[in-house]
Amino acid sequence: MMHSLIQLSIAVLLLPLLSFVVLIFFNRRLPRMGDFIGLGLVGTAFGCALTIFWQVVVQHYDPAFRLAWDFTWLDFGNVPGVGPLQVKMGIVIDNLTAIMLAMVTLISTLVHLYSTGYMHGDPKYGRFFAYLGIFTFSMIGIVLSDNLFSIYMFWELVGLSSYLLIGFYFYKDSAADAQKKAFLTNRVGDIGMWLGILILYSQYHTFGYQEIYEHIKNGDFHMSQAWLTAAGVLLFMGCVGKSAQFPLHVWLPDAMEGPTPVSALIHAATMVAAGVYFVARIFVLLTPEAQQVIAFVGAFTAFMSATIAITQHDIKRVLAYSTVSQLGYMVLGMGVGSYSAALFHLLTHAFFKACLFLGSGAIIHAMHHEQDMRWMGGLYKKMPWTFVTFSIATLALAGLPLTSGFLSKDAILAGALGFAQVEGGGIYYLVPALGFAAAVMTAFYMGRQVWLVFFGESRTHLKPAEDHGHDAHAAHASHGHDDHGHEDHGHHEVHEVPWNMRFPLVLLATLSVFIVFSPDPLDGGKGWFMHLVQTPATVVASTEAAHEGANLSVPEAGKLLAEAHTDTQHVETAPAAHAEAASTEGEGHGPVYADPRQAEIAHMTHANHWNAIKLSSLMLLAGIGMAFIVYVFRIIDPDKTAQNIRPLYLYSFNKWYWDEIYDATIIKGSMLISKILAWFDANIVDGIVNGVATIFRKFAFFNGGVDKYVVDGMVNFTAFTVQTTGAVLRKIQTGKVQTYLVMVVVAVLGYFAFYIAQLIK
Amino acid sequence: MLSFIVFLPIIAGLVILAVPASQKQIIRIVSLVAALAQGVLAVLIWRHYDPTMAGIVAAPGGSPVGSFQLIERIPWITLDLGSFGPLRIEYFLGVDGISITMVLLTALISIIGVLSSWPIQKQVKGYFILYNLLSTAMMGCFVALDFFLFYVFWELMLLPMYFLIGIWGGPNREYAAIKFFLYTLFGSVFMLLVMIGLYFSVIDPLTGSHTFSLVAMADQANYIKGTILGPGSEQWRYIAFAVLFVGFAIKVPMFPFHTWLPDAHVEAPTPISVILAGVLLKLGTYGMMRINFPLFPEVFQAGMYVIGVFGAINIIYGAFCALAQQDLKKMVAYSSISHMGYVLLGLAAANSEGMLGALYQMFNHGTITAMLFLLVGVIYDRAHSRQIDKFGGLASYMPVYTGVVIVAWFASLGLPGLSGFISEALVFVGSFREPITRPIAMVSVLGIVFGAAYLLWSLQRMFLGKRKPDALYELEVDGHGHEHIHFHDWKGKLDLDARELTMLVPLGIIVIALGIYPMPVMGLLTTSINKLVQVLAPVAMSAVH
Amino acid sequence: MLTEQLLSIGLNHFLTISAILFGLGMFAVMTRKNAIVILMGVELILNAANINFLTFSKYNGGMDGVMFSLFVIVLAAAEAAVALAIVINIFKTFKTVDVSRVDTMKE
Amino acid sequence: MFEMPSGAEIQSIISILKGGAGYFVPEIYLSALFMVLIILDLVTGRKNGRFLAIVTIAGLVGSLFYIFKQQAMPDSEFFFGMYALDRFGIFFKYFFVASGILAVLTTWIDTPLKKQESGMGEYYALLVAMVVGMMMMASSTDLLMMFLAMELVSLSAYAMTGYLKREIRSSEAALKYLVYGAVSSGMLLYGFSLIYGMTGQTNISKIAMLLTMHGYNPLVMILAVLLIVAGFGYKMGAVPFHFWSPDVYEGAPTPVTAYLSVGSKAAGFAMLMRFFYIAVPHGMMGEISFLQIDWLWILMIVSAASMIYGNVVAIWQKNVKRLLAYSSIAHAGYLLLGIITMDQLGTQATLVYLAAYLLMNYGAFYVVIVIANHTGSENLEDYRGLGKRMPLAGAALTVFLISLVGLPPTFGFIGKLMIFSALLSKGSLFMWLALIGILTSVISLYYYMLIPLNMYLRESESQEEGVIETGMGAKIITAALMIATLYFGLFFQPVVNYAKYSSVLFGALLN
Repeated sequence: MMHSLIQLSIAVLLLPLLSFVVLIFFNRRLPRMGDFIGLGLVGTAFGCALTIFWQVVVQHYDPAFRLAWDFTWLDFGNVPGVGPLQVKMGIVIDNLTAIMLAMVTLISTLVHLYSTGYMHGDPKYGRFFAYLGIFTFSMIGIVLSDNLFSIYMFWELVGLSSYLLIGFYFYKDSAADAQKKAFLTNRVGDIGMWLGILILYSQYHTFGYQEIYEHIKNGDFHMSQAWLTAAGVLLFMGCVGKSAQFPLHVWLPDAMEGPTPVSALIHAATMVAAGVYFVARIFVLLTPEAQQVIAFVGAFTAFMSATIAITQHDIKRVLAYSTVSQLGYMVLGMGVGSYSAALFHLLTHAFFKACLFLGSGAIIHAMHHEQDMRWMGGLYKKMPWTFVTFSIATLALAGLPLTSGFLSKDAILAGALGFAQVEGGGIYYLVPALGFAAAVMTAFYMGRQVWLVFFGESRTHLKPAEDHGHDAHAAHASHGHDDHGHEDHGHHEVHEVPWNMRFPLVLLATLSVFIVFSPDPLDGGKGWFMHLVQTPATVVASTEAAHEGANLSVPEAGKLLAEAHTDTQHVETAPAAHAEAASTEGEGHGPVYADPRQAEIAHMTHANHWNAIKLSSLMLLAGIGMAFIVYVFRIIDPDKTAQNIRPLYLYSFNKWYWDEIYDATIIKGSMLISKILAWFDANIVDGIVNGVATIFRKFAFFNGGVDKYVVDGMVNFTAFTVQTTGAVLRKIQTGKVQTYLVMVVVAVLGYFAFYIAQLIK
Repeated sequence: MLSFIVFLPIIAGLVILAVPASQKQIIRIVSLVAALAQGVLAVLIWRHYDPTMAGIVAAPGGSPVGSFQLIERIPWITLDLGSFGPLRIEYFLGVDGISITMVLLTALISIIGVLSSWPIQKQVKGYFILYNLLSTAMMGCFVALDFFLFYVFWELMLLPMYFLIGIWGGPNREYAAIKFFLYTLFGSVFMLLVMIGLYFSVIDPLTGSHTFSLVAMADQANYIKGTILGPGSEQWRYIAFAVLFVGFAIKVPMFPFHTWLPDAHVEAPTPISVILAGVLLKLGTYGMMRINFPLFPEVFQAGMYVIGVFGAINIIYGAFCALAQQDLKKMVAYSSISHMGYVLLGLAAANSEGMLGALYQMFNHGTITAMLFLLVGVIYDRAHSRQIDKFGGLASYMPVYTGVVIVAWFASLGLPGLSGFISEALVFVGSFREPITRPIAMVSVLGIVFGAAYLLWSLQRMFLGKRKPDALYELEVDGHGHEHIHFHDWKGKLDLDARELTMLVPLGIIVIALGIYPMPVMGLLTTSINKLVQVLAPVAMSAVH
Repeated sequence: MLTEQLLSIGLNHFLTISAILFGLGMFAVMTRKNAIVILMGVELILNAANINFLTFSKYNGGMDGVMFSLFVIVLAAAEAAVALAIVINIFKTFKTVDVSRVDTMKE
Repeated sequence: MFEMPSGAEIQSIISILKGGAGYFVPEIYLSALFMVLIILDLVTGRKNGRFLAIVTIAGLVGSLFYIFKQQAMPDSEFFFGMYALDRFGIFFKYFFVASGILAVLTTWIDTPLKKQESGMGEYYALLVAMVVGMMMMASSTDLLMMFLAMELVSLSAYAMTGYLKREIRSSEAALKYLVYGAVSSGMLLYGFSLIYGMTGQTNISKIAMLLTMHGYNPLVMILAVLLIVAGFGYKMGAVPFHFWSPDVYEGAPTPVTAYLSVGSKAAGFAMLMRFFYIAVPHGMMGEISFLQIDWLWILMIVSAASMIYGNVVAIWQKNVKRLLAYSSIAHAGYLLLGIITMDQLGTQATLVYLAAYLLMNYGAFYVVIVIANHTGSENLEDYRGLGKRMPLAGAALTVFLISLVGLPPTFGFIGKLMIFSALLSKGSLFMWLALIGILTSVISLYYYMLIPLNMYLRESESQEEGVIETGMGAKIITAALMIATLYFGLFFQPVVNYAKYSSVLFGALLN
């Protein structure tokens, strides 16, 4: 008998799918194109999720809570060399799952609700909700899966749904490009992930996390440690794709082609979160080397995208790059080993980023699909609700104390500092450094955005009438799908959005306040989240042990590990004590790590807590101050500055030219290769392989021009011989009987002579 | 029972022979009935089939009974070869896990084929006679357990195919047809030599005479020492394996023997493309699994790596070529090459996951590619062109068609939840598990991306975006601002009509269902595949058990 | 003197002569244009063979060779008859007996 | 110098002849038929073609009865060892009578011959004479007998080739055939004379005995063998002695072409086998060296050359008859493969192949005649679109061609199967020949398929559609041949086993 929670979770999983199936087939036949079905089903799913949340988080309130269920999906029978072999599919519920479920379904529900307003009147209104359904379904699948295989499946399904949603306005070429780009970029990441999975499977003949981790713990990994690192990094590649980390971040900003609610869903709850969530799932098998890679990737992404965000005009693009940057934080957090902090940020970010996107959606909606911040301004009186909620979310994103964002971001940065110290400083300080730099810029560009959008005078009239700038396609969108579209830009009453779009904003804004997560506005560690989601003990051999142990036989490695363990006990007493102290004040649930490195990082993280707070607040002030200086007091004129540092400006404005680079290298490259190969195929292979090609050439005797496929100019020995032999031998038959006789005599004498030669030898 | 399923179409063909050529409808219906009956039989066979019996090789004691099922074994010809003693050729049918899948597939595809042949108007009588002949030959190949019988069916396929492409094909059909014919014959004549060599080398313990029985041949104990392919003449066994492999590889088709395929597909009429891609290509890999590998296991062991490499080449190379194609059908043809590469790769892995993946991929590729070609046919019927760049924006005007296309396309690029994914995944799992093929697998994974690339790109160019200026359909806006399109001389329904849906929907359902829960088909295979793996890797087995 | 010389004539002389005849026959057949001459060449060949037969039967006894040559002579006559008929027909149709001009069918 | 034989000796000779005659019935019977035909031709009037044809068929069918009776008789040599009665010979007797009958049937429908104003009397007489000659070629065991039989065949063949006197191509063919044939037989004769010189014997088994006992001068031997091969090669139409055949096949009346391409070719093979298997010494298999059985090497080269040349050149042909002529050269090559293996399996294979060849080649020619009667042409282009207009003929021709290629399920495939089995049974010894064989057969597919290609894949320019009525008899015969080709392709057991039974003689002798 299944546990009731499992049944609930299955319900949560299947309800959105149901909504998809119903809507995709029947949306035209249903009243209101069946949006209520989508909303209702997903809402119900949210209800179930909430129940799970309640039972798991509130009632049990136990870090170690875990509930699993699975069934045999594939049965390979008695496989030679392995024995009975099955592929199991299943569900695992622990605190993280419960929280994620609640978060995903909540945001999804809100987005549904919001869309009823935003997408109103779109011809494909019903299909939109269907897509939202499958999107939610796949995300929930990822959250619930208990094995790599099913995660991979849902992973790809997320790719599909993003493909469908991003390309929702597929009649726009830009949208069609964006959807293709998103899918392919993700595929690239998936390759890595898939290879990682294959490495693990090839060792243990199973996909389940728990089994694999058990095996690794027992040290029966029969390839070198390097392979394990590789596995970690490769799996992380999946995250790189989905969470839009460098170098695969390029798809996310383009994904803005989708309708704004979709952006909210993608950026907050579903797609990008999946990457980080997955890293969390595989966290325990990441070797230190792998973690360092991750940390650096995260840090760099955070920094780079922040720089880009500064100069963008499109309100959604700014948010998009901020998302990338925030994801960078999370990944960084995973990399530096502050697992729970990263997930914490994932959660908090989900709420305020959703709020931001929906808010921007509201603005765009109100502005009649004007997305360019340069033509906005002075909206705070017209749209008070939006203004308030948007600002709260902004502050949370910037990481102002008293907001949820502060708690999580601060925790990550603390982790970064700790990591840097443990790894022995030097280059490793780059990680926190980049992190803090990003923090400054975040504050700055968010300040800039809020100011440009809400304050000052309305600049709609400034917009050149025939402006079709880099984001004008949004305007085209309205042609397609917006019946109260824009006869003329902007000279039109801007008013607050209806309640079904306002309500989500309010709710999300309230969820961005610190109290929701932690009683202490300065320390997330005291919150329920950090308590429930604790960094799991890694299963890979610790660094020192690993480095020698890598090329040793398994038992010896195990022994070394043991030694390493023991000596940490007496050498590392001091930090251990610290850790105790720190954890006692953190309600005494600090886990004790088998791995010295991990323990040390945890300890240093705690040690750096306050430094982080100080630094980040400093950065925050710096950023916001800068924003004020530039936009409010106008001490510095942004445009002039842009002129002064034009190269930098352009570099940032053009997103570091990544798209151009990829286009020039990878895309052009593969197209070229394909062209070459195709030519090769049509000309060379066909010719060489097809030895009797020139028979077809003769064939052209009987019907003209067949042999245009039998390509000229190729050197084709077989064909050549056949051709010539044919031609020559044919001539022998002269039609004169006497020449025939000559031939015969020649033949006879020829052989005779040949024979005599043999004889003489 | 097997005899029925094999010869039903021929009977139908004879009936058609009696029908006057003017009665087109009757002719079509007769063939349809035959195909449906075949389908029913196939389902019955499926029901009777006991998945716990392995097959592949004879049961202990040399008798196929107890290992193969639905056996029909009648002495056919007994020759006195003088000093070489008697030679027995048998009418010997039977199924095991490998064949039953293919039987199901063949039955399914031939029904689809008949349906999609409905619009054909030219020489309907001749067409359906040849069609039925073809479908008998295909079915026969899959159930024959006597090499001679197999060879007869194998060659019997060529002629109908030649005419079906050559008479009902496209503008360049003569070339494509003869090319197909020559290529395949080139492969099979070598097979003839090997076949002869084999019967000289094998004696059936049951009858004590030389035999063509594949079951006897699959047992290395039956080979006579000192004969040309018996133990002791390794080099000839290697050569025999090689030529046999080439013979089958041409059918697969494996790089560099694949060049007949694009031509054949482009010229062939839609139903024939469906048959060709759906069933005929599978014959190549089926032949490998049934004949090539079990008869020469040690050679196979030696050759695994090479086969894998060729598989990888097929995958990548096919994908790249597909990326460059302008003709949609040609693109699909190359995608077939790419996908059959997965099969080769899986076979090369020679472990259960890989082989399962390979066989399952054969089945799925059959259904998926059938869909692809049907869909290509749909657009070709309407626009009389398959130029990818000559459309654009179709999604807005043919939503149902686009929907089905999306399902098929994504199935083909291996999207989870659709059957193609599982087989490809298994192939990778298997090939990655074997240290030998691991590097190959790592390279081939690129195929996933490029596969997605060419499919999505074509999808975008044809269906998304706006109507291309030089598109092959006219766009007009009526009073209410609604847009309508029409193809210049297409009278029928713009979107998919009932007949097309009846062909496509079942396939789609199968693709999705098997993608979600593959066991219905997978369950038939596992025992046989595990047995096959055992047969192929005697050394490893002894190590384990 | 003449008699000795005659007596000293041996097997090889005959064989040589027949060989020469054979060669001449072949030569005629291969080079002469006129059909009749070619037929004569054929006769030469046959008779070369005849000489062989007779010589051999003379030198290692047995009548087989003689019989053989008799049959060949008869047969040559028959062949000549058929041949002439055909040549005449050729002359009717081609208005020539030049074999090298009779080559409508080739390659 | 030779003294007359005494009365007693003469008595004994006569009694021997009488005794021998008992074994000679079919030949005698057919010779009688030959004369009957001539007389009938004289007594009956001009338009007696049909009547004579019926008589001929009746007579030939009748002869089958006597041949059948011979099967009961023990193997024996008679007429002073000039002639043998054995299973091998009997097989060929059946074969030649069958081909004779088919020849008559093909003649029956052939329009040009029907139009021939100078009646058909001699034609059928010659046809029967040829049957007799071929029978004797197959069974004679003495150089003299062989030569006479061969000449008998040749002379009648010359006449038949030139039978259409008004036809330019016909008479040209006759001339070429004549000259070429005469010279070849001259060479053959010269070779015989050399053999005779070395042994003093004309009976092939005695020759073999003497050669093996006393050895021989290899130089003379090879020369003799070469000349003889030239003679036989001309009959078999094998490269490089084939030159006559394309022109003659194209020029001769089509029935005659068919008859020559099957009958006299087979006779050539029969004689070749008998002569080389028995007369010429050969060592055991495996140790082929240049000094030993050289003729085997000669044959290998000849066969390889025939397969390649015939198939490659056939690609170019535009005239169907000529195309079939070249293909028949190629088939001579395949047939030789069976002989080269020098064992009973090889012989068996050759016989099976010949049987298949009889059916499919006659079938092909028959359909060609049927078509030519209605289109008046044998050019490939004129076959366009015929598939629709003569469904049966088209289908049948396709079957025959497929059979000639050697694809299942046709008789031709069985022939190939047996031949290659014979080759491979020698292990890897003849692998290279086998490879040439299969590769050339792939090439052959190409040009054979040109005919169906034109018949089905192309539309004729001339717009007249409508099915062409070919007449009941023609339909029946076509269908019968087609069905036979297919039937024996699937149930070939009797043929193969009978071939085994007939080749047992050499089985004993070779293994």
